[in-house]
Amino acid sequence: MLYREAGDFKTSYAADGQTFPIAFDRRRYQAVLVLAFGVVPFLVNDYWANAVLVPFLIYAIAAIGLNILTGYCGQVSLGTGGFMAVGAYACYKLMTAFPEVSVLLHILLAGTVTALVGMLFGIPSLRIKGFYLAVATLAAQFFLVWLFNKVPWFYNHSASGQISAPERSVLGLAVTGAATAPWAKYLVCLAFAVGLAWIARNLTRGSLGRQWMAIRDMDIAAEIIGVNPLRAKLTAFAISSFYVGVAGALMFAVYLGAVEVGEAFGVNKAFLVLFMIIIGGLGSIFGSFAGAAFLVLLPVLLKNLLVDGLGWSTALAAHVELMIVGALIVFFLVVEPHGLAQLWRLAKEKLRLWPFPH
Amino acid sequence: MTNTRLALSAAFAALLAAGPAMAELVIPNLSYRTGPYAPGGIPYADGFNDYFTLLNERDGGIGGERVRTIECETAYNTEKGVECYEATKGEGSLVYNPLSTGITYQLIPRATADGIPLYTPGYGRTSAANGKVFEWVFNYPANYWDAASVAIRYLLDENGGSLAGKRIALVYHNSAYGKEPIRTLQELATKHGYEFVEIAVDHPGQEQKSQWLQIRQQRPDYVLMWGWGVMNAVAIQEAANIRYPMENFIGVWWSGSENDVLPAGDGANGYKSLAMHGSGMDYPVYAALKQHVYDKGLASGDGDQIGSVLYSRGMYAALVIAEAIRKAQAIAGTAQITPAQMRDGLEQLEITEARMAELGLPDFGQSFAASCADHGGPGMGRIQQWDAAARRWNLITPFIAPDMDVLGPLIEADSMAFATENKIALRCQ
Amino acid sequence: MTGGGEARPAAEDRRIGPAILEMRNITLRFGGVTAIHDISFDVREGEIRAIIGPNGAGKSSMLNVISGFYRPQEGEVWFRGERRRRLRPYEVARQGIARTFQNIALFQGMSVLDNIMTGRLNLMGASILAQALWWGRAEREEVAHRGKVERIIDFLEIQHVRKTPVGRLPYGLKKRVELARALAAEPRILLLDEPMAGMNVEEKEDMCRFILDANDEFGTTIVLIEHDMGVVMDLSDRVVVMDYGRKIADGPPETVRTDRAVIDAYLGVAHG
Amino acid sequence: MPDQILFALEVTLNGLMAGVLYSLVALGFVLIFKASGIFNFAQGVMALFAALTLVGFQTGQVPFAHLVNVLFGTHVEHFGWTMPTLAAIAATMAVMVVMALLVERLVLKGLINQAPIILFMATIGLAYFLEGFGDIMWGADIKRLEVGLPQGLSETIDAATFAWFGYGFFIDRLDIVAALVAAALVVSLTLFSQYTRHGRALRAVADDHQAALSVGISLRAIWVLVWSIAGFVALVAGVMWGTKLGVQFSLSLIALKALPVLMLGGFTSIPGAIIGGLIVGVGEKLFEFAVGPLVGGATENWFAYMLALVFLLFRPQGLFGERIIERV
Repeated sequence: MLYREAGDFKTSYAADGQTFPIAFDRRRYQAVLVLAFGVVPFLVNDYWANAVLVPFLIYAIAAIGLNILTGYCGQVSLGTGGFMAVGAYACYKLMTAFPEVSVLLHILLAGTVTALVGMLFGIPSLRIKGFYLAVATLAAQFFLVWLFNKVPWFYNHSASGQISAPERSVLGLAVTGAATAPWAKYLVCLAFAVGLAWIARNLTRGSLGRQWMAIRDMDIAAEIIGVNPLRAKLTAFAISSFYVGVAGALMFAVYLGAVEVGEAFGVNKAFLVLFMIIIGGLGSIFGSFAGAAFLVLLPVLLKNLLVDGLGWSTALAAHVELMIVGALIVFFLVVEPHGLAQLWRLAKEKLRLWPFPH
Repeated sequence: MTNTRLALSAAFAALLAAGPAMAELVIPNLSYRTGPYAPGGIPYADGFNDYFTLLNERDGGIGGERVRTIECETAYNTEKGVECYEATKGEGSLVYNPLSTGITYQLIPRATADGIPLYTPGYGRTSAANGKVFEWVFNYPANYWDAASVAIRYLLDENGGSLAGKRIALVYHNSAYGKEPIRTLQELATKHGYEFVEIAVDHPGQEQKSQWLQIRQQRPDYVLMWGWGVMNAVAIQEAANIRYPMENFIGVWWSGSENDVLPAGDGANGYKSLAMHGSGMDYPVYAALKQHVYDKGLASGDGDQIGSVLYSRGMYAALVIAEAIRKAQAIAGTAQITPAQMRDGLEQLEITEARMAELGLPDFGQSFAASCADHGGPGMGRIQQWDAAARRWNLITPFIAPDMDVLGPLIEADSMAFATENKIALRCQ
Repeated sequence: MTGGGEARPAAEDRRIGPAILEMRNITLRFGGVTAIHDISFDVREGEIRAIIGPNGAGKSSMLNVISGFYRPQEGEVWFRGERRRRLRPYEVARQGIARTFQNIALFQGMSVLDNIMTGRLNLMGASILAQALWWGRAEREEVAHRGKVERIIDFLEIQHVRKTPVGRLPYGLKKRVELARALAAEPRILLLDEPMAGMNVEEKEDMCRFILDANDEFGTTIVLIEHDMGVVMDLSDRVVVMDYGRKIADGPPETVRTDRAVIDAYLGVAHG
Repeated sequence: MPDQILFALEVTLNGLMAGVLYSLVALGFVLIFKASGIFNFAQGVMALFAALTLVGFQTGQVPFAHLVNVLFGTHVEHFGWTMPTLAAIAATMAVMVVMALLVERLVLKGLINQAPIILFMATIGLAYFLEGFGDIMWGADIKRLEVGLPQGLSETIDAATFAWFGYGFFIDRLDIVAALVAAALVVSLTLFSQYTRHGRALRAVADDHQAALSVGISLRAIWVLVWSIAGFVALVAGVMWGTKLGVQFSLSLIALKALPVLMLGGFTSIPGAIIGGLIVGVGEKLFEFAVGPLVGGATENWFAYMLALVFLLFRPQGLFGERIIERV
């Protein structure tokens, strides 16, 4: 038996409410963490860090953020790109205004600024629901992008409106700028991703998480049994935006190093992150990671398979990729609305019985 | 541990990319054949590829080494650009030409840290022309600020040396790229006394009615355009619609391709744009291309872009790179050069009219010679005009030099700010 | 289950206290339609109060007025001796009025346990930061409330489905979970909207038992809407009868049962 | 009259015209939403796909030429014939009907009774798929669409307004055609839904799915029908916009211009789509005219959304949408 829960009895409610109630799961996650923190940093090279792992971790943070709002609280947002831009520009302004303060603090503060902006744009959710709200969040997307493009203060009056991350270090190690070692980038993003995932898990299993899910599943009933919709929705917008803002700040400062708002944080980013949580699984932290991994790796793998492997033209491969991503979205919504996370659960149920299915 | 690590790395590498092949000159081609800017990316990439194919087929490569171009699709997207860069740099890539100002800004610090040159002709970061600060970046023969200045020089010539009292509008792509010329045009406005009006068009720019009504109402004497993608075609169409005199409408060289004028049909007749090179099929090189590339079925893409403006530009970029490789091989004394040797080649490159004629492109581009401090070239540009009936661009001026009195200090200021911010020690002192 | 025909002893029962909720001259209109027309009645602490009437009589609307979901155009709601301001539904819930719904309104995406835990939201008060870090009050609170909820789970005999997503439960169990969620809030008043609709006899008997036990054991005041006259008469202390938005009778079951207007409304005037 | 007022008037007129073009796209959304409760995000890509197909047929392009060439090492590009415009339009329409059938079979059938927001996300997936599919089928390069529509300044209006005000107004002839086409489209859609059997079935479905099913209307057939009609509307919008912009990727982004129109007009109302379009068109043009120069311009991308957002705060169902009555 590869996976078992029999004999894993709980003697207290605290033990039953923990993150991984099944001992096997717990050990497996511990092993993943040991691997991620202890082994991978010694293996990563530039390509793996810059093209795969760092974007994966950053998108995972953004996906957790959007999942809190959409997967847990049921409010679909297409403003993710705009909120990431808030995080990036807040981070840039803080980095250049207070160079002596640690950049890690700046990233967290950038998240906080984004949380405030997110709350502001969350206010309409009290009146506007469903895809009306989804479309309304596009207002935030387009307005924010325009704002960062138009107001020179945000990009410190640079000639082109590009913002570039200056070099900053933590404990003497560069974490932003060109001189950053790939493993340092990876570790910074990993630490944020793991910490934020843990917090998201705590929030979603507690009283606040239940309020969000109640609003998601039946907002009127939720209000009648005592959920304050204003508080539930605004906390979801705030916390979700915090995550998205941190992801935006990391994307700017650690991953890309230089961004231009319209290109890096356009409406496509909102769709991409939305796709991640649909494919990964709405309302699942693990799903956010799975979806991010899937959509970061898929283009890379397809490119390697079709262009390098089969010798197709890059254009054809890119078009096939669009088709595959689109078809997968439809596939998951039709066949498995709970995404990769659900497939994983099903796989575990199979394993639980294996090799004795009866 | 070391063994495991090596094994794992090898496995990763094998999974993601074919192993580096030896004895080749590797030139990555970061292109975009998808997305909103594909119509511009496709001909450029084709021209770039075809020229190297020509060298391989006709000459057996450069200095006896075959050139391998690795095409990587960026979709004009910075993240994909980073992926492409990281995926190809391990292959021994000699120089990057990403055809995107956004990706260029990304790659400047990375490529500098990795010691791989960037070549961004006519786009990218303008102040990289200052080789004292930007050791690894080259943007000769001309850049955005040059273009702005050349356009104004041309208008000065047209107006007997004075633009005082004239109103000049800039219709620009509301992005880093589109904003590039603004500061230059403002400076020149102070110098020459024209009134400068900025008119922004947001990406992608398929709806510009407001902007052109504004132009119709304010009646600027001249309209300059910094556009890319669908924005160009729409602007030219709208200008034709409002009967704006086309000969007073001048685009930058990225707003001067067939894609931009053809949709407007006859309305586009007389539209002008800057050019940093010639276009069309009237060059001897095309006979060679036909013989060695097209007739062998080796053409890149669909093979239907040959001779177009952006195809010519891609080919021109490839040509400059090829010449720099030759130079680098000569300096290093070996055919199999490294990126650092490539950089030396780029820095000491000299292209003369005689050499251009030898390469089958007489009267195509400007002569220039790079140096340690000068990575930007003379920055000259010509004006070309669209003949809708003949469906061709006609060059109507010789090369015009930019106003270095104005540009010099701007480039100095911007590059020095970058040097201070990034604590770069000046070279070539 | 109490015996078949006889009504429960009413007002003289010591468990029943003074009026806790008073509806005074409530009128509710939707556009041109008047759903509730000038109705007044009260609910006494500890009693089981039923609202009955034919379809479309305005029973559910009345319940919605009590829980603050509908705002009546006229009339006042008095709760615990005070006139209630215009409250949002969640504020009403916070004052101690919990309810179930006619068409089950469970949270489909959550487990039985989590559904019931939502009932206790207003009794929990850990800060967001404490919850985020799962530290201090948040963890203690979660464990303490889980204990309370387990008692309710035992009481309603749904231990075996504790961790099942509610979407997978059969109808009867869903109704029970909904009752559990309402009870978990430890309400002063529990509003039940057709708790036995669509159940078979066995399920109905179970549900009756739970309602009576809840009333006995937790002393919860209950207002229930029901279609089934027999069940209502067995369960309730006093009954309000509505028809076409008007109150046509109010009193103990035995009185209401013989009321002329009630018989007319239920059987149709022609037969009367 | 002072210049500024004349200018504003001209801007307003042009805004109305631009609004009509937005309405054309919005109409497709409304049709599908009414009949199936689906917010079809793919409408913009459908317009692109229709226009690509039309040009492809007109010029005799070989579909999937790239793929075929890669897989079989051939060099096919063109059939070597050109198709007359009307025949090409008919052929394109046939392709759109096939697409409607496939969408029903492969997507909608599996999503019956899902939450509207799930359906919405599915159509985003569909949009991506169709975009890649269209590119593979016809290639991503810019194509010129030529169906003989007039373009450019209308001399008549210019001359007439010049005679009245001393300032000739600019109105694009293509916009006038678009307005006429939009009007014709609305009238014919209204006639269709009022006076034909299918039209009545369509309205029945829009009113009440269950009831329509119980009287023997096949929901699936209706969906195919309505997606086909939306395909036709997409074709019309694609032709109008394609004539203006050339046929290329950016065409699909016009969907983003139609969304605020829908929010204003309500998702269920054809007049709402028209009036919403006009409001958005006039609003954004006037805003850009009056406020744009003060804030640096390029306000049009977000202004319509902000307008719709503020509007929705006061009227969540839009201008003509059905009032939302909440029940428990």
